[in-house]
Amino acid sequence: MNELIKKAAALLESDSVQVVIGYGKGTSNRTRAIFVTEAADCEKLIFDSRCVQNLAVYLTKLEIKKLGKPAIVAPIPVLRSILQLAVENQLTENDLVILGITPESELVDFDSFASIETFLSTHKIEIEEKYTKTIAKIKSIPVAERFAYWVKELEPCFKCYACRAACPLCYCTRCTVDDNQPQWISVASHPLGNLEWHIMRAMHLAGRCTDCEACYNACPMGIPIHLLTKSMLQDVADNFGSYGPSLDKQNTLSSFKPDDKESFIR
Amino acid sequence: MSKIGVFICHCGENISATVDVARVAEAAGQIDGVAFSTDYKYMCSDPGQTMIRQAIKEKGLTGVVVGSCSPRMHEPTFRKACQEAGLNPFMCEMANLREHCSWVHDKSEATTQKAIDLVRTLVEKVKLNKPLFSIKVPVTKTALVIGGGIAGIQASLDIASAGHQVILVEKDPSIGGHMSQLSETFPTLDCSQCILTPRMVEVAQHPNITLMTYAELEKLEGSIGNFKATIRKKAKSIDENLCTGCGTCITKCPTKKIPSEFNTGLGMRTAIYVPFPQAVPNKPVIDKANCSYYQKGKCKVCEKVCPTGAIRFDQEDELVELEVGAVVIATGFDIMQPSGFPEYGYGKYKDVITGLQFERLASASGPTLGEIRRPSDGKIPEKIVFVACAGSRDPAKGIPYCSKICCMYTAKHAMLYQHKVHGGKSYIFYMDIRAAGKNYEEFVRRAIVEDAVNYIRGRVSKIYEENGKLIVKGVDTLLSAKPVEIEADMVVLASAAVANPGAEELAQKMHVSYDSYNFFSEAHPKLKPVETNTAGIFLAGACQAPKDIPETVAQASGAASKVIILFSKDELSRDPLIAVVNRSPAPVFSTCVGCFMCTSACPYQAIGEELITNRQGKVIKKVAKVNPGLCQGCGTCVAFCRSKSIDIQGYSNEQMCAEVVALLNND
Amino acid sequence: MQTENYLIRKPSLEKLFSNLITGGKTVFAPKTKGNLALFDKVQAFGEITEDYIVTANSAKSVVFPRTEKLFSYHKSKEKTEISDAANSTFPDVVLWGTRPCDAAAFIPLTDTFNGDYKDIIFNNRRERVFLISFSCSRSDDYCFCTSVNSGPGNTSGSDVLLTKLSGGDYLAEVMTSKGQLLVSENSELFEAKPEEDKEKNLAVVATRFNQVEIQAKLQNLFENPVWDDKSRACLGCGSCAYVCPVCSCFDIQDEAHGNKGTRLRCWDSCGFGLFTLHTSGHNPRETQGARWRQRILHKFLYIPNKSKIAGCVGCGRCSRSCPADINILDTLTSL
Amino acid sequence: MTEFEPKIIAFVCNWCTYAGADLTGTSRIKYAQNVKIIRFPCTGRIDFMLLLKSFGEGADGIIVSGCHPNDCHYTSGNFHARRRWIMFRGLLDMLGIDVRRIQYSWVSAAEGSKWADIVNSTVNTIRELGPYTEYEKVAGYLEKEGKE
Repeated sequence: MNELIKKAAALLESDSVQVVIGYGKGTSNRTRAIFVTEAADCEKLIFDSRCVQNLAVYLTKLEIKKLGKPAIVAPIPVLRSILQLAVENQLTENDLVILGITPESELVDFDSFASIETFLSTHKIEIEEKYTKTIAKIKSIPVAERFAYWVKELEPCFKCYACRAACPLCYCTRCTVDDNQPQWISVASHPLGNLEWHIMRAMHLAGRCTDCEACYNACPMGIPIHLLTKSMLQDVADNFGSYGPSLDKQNTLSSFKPDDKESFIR
Repeated sequence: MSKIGVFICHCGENISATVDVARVAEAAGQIDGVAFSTDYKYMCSDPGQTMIRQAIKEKGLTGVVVGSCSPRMHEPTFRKACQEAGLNPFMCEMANLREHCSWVHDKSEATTQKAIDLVRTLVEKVKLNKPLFSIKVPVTKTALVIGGGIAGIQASLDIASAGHQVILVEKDPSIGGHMSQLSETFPTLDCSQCILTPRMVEVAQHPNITLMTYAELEKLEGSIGNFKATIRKKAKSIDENLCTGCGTCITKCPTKKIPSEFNTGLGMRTAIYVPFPQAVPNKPVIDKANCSYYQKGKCKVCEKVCPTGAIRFDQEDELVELEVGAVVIATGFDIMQPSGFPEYGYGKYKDVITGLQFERLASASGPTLGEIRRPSDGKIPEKIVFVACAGSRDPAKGIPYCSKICCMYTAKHAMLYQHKVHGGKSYIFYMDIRAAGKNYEEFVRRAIVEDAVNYIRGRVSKIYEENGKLIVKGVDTLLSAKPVEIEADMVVLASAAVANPGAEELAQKMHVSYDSYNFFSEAHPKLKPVETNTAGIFLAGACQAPKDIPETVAQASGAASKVIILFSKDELSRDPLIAVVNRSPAPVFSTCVGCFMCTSACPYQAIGEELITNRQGKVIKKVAKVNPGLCQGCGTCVAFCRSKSIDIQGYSNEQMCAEVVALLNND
Repeated sequence: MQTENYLIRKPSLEKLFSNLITGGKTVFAPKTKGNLALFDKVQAFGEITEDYIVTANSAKSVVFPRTEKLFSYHKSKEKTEISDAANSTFPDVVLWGTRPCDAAAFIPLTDTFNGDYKDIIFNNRRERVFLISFSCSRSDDYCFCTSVNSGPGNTSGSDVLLTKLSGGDYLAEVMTSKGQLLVSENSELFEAKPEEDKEKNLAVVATRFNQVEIQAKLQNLFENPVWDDKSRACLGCGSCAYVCPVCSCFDIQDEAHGNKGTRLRCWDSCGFGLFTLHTSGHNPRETQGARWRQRILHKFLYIPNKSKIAGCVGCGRCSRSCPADINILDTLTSL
Repeated sequence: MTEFEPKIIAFVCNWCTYAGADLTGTSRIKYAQNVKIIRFPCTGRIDFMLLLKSFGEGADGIIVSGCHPNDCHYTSGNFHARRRWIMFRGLLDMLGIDVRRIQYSWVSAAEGSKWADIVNSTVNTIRELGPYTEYEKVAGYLEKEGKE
């Protein structure tokens, strides 16, 4: 990734950005997000298959904004998040420089959000078969057992909110779970509190989630919460056709078609 | 600590017959925060209301729940009663014990228990009610009317006569619109010009009406009561104050062969022109596209001959900003050019014309001075064929809807023809005759019976020329599919009425919605036919859908009356049950993160942006802001807001949650 | 008391377990879930895994549940009835398979709940917990128990510590009277102590820093760029605190349903922005840097100042579970 | 053992279904007492969190009802609501929350008898399904004080 390092260093030298958000070496074989502010430190930047954390989450974080204009190392999942953040008015084009990385690990420039969308149109979100299978399997369980299954799966959740913190689209200043006027859902991490939290989280990502799996990767208890958002992605596709971030299209839930089809309203 | 008063109504026996009202009142008394509860035969009666007023005063109630009929029935009554006793009216709620309980259940324990649950639910809600005050928006009592056809003229005159200022904007050099092109009008056959022109003059002379012809809307900002409109006054190249309208320039203008829009191409006009003799204002404009000076840089004949020196070649478009309180859209319709129907040969054969062209031929002020003559050779047609639905009700090649006016004007055309060309023969190919309207059916009958117009139920398949005749091939499907062939001298196509080309762009400029045909959409198909989704903007005439003159005039007056109602007060006062974006202490300022999903979801464009700045004026945050003048209080935005930063007064998140909890926890 | 050593043969271990179950004890032990090992309730010996360095979650929840009912109420217009959770009965719990670091963590944890106010509910639970720990034969880059006065064979906090010997049998070190009771109840399973040396069966964990020096340094390190530098990637979640066996911050929550309701004690984390947010909108710890500093200072300065031992046992869970790979060792070693 | 009486909460819009339910009353059409109405300005206002709360507070069933498509008093609130319901229903189904316990319907101000029919059929459905014990167990966890 010498190109990446060169490009990043150049950006810092020319002061066109003040910080480069990228991946660096972590504990043992892990990689971690690093924030390079000196051109000299750019060789710390790495990129390989271990770099899975979605760095877009840092674009809306107060601490990182303080560092100045960022350049961000952006493989596909990060690009999707950036585009969705743009759709939701959280980013403007001159807020950042994007160091795009293709699935072939090649560096690619983007001069506009539109150009990201064009690029992504050839890299559509696809839910891996192993997941579609799992989801289908879960949905085939009798409803009561399915409920029991999820209660059990969610049981280890102690509400550290790592799923929320790691999600680039959970950028609210105050999460509804922290709103106690009214107390929408139980803050406690008992079965009801956990169930309500994960339903709320998934619903708030309905039609927005870009399937980066950051929530699942972040969960210290390894709860398969990404299955919920994935199944909702399928629902979006099945009911409203296309999905994935798009600048001209509204978010799925803030738009509608008079002839949206459903089978359950009497 | 809230002190709630609960008042259970017997409604004569309507409620007490199936609900144990005494027990409901007693149970309500047990609810935390209820300071007073009672039951009475008729709560809405004067003694009943007095009971409420007294309790408010004596017990110092902070909220009231009336358990009686539907709030849709008496909510205003009881809220008024509370107000009279000094309690904010919005601190009063109603539990629907009649329509939703006593009338739909038999007398039983469960029925009484349900009544108690409903009351408890509303008590818990009212505890969280906040005093609300109706929203006051100042009103600029000037109306902007866009379009100077009969709709715009009617609306302007009505509003102006009610004593309010009106600015009438017309894109053409003269007002009058399509109606001024018409010959006679159905079903009375009185001359269109004769009834229209006096009104045009009235507009010009009305002290409250400012007329802006040759002008278009550039931009519209603001909201109901306080719009800011930017109008582009296109350069007329004359000084209107100096011009006397003597017309010398027109007679002397060397460029004379320009097809006249007014005469639908059947007549010619000069480069400096007034569209028609009775134009208002009757002062010429220079059509830059066709003026040899503007095109080739020399001529200036008009300048030389003008006795008052009114010609201004250097004149430029002018942008004027206007403060207006309401807008009436009256931009009318357009005629679909039947060129999309090669089988009719329009454009190929000179003597195949549209209905509007026929109007010009039949008009005394028209190119033929009212004589029906063929455009090709000026001969009087002995046989004439009218084709109804030439484009309408034709999803395949035309438009799926019915243009509504064609049946009638075609009958009128045939009739006029028969009156003007004695011994002439007229045929009308039609699908159905739609003559619903006062004296309409009778009118069509007259055409058939008295004027011997031949109605042929069927479609025309082909029209072609053969030694000076137009051969019209069709079928008569009335009894059997019998092929028909007519050797006609002239064919008139009742071409469809469609939206104006500029309609879509205009709608977007004004943020009003429009349908798939680019006609402007009314706010409600039944109950709000002249309103648009944007408060303060109203619709008149064919810009909403094809209409005939009486309908257009009626709707125009309807729109005008809406404007007059709006202008009847200095401030418009609106229900405070609207959405608000929260405010919280610095450094957060508001929990809104500005994703603006609410904005895209709002049906009323009521949600805009607000920039929050620090003391140094630096922008810290961009959040959503609800325009109280536009918000209708549907609350769709509230359900969208992930961070619960937007809430709706009177149906707040806290209130709704409290209701849910109270309804489901009955111990 | 004096530590007593015994030998437990492999088969006897399973027997011991089933005796505990039949004896009506609630047993928590490491179970495999996906690629994690988690402390969870177990019924059968077979459910227990041995393949773990430490579990992902700590064992603290048996004495300090993530959600604990303090009392419940039922109010009517006249009176309010309260039922105090302190009066309820608490289960006898056996923690099976805790590591020395887990066991050691119970000491600072217990201190916290026995300051000026002695927490009845906590102590009730603590008294009923019996720890059968297993010393560590493996460690990883995250482990640093030896730097905080513990170690792979450390006995403190455990009632019984088992160390697997080369032959697959176990050395049992019994530290407490509770432990002795267990031995006497299951005397047939405890044999004379083996000759084999314990140490050679223990993992080697290098000392990474000197806790006393760190404590000294921290005295005047409040204002220092290191806090921001090392926490830059922090996402502000609570996983570090929630997997930590020592962290004991909690938040009081009331759950009301009409006239009924419950008051709860729920885990909370200094990693959350909300943790110190004032009603005024002011937040004394506005950035993750300030929160990370609090975390370190609390564990390595404030707690040691108060009760002589660190608020950290070097289990490394916080670093393992951090979604942003923030490693507490990085910070401590770079001071 | 008394017969199970379902607790059913109805979220309805003010302009169509609430008025429709009023008509049911004025036409004296009888229906079961189990259903109690909460009035909203528009179905667009009905937050999925409130439906969630209802189950948490012990509802056995839920009715959500508003204006027919194209009849919304606010022109598009019900269209937005419909999309939300489609997504919410899908999620609940994935989680094994019995979607048969939520009845969605369009009831206009003129459909008094339809409202009665919706209420009665929903009550019957919930009677057949029985009390929502699975969810109650989850919600009543603290009372039953299970394992930590």
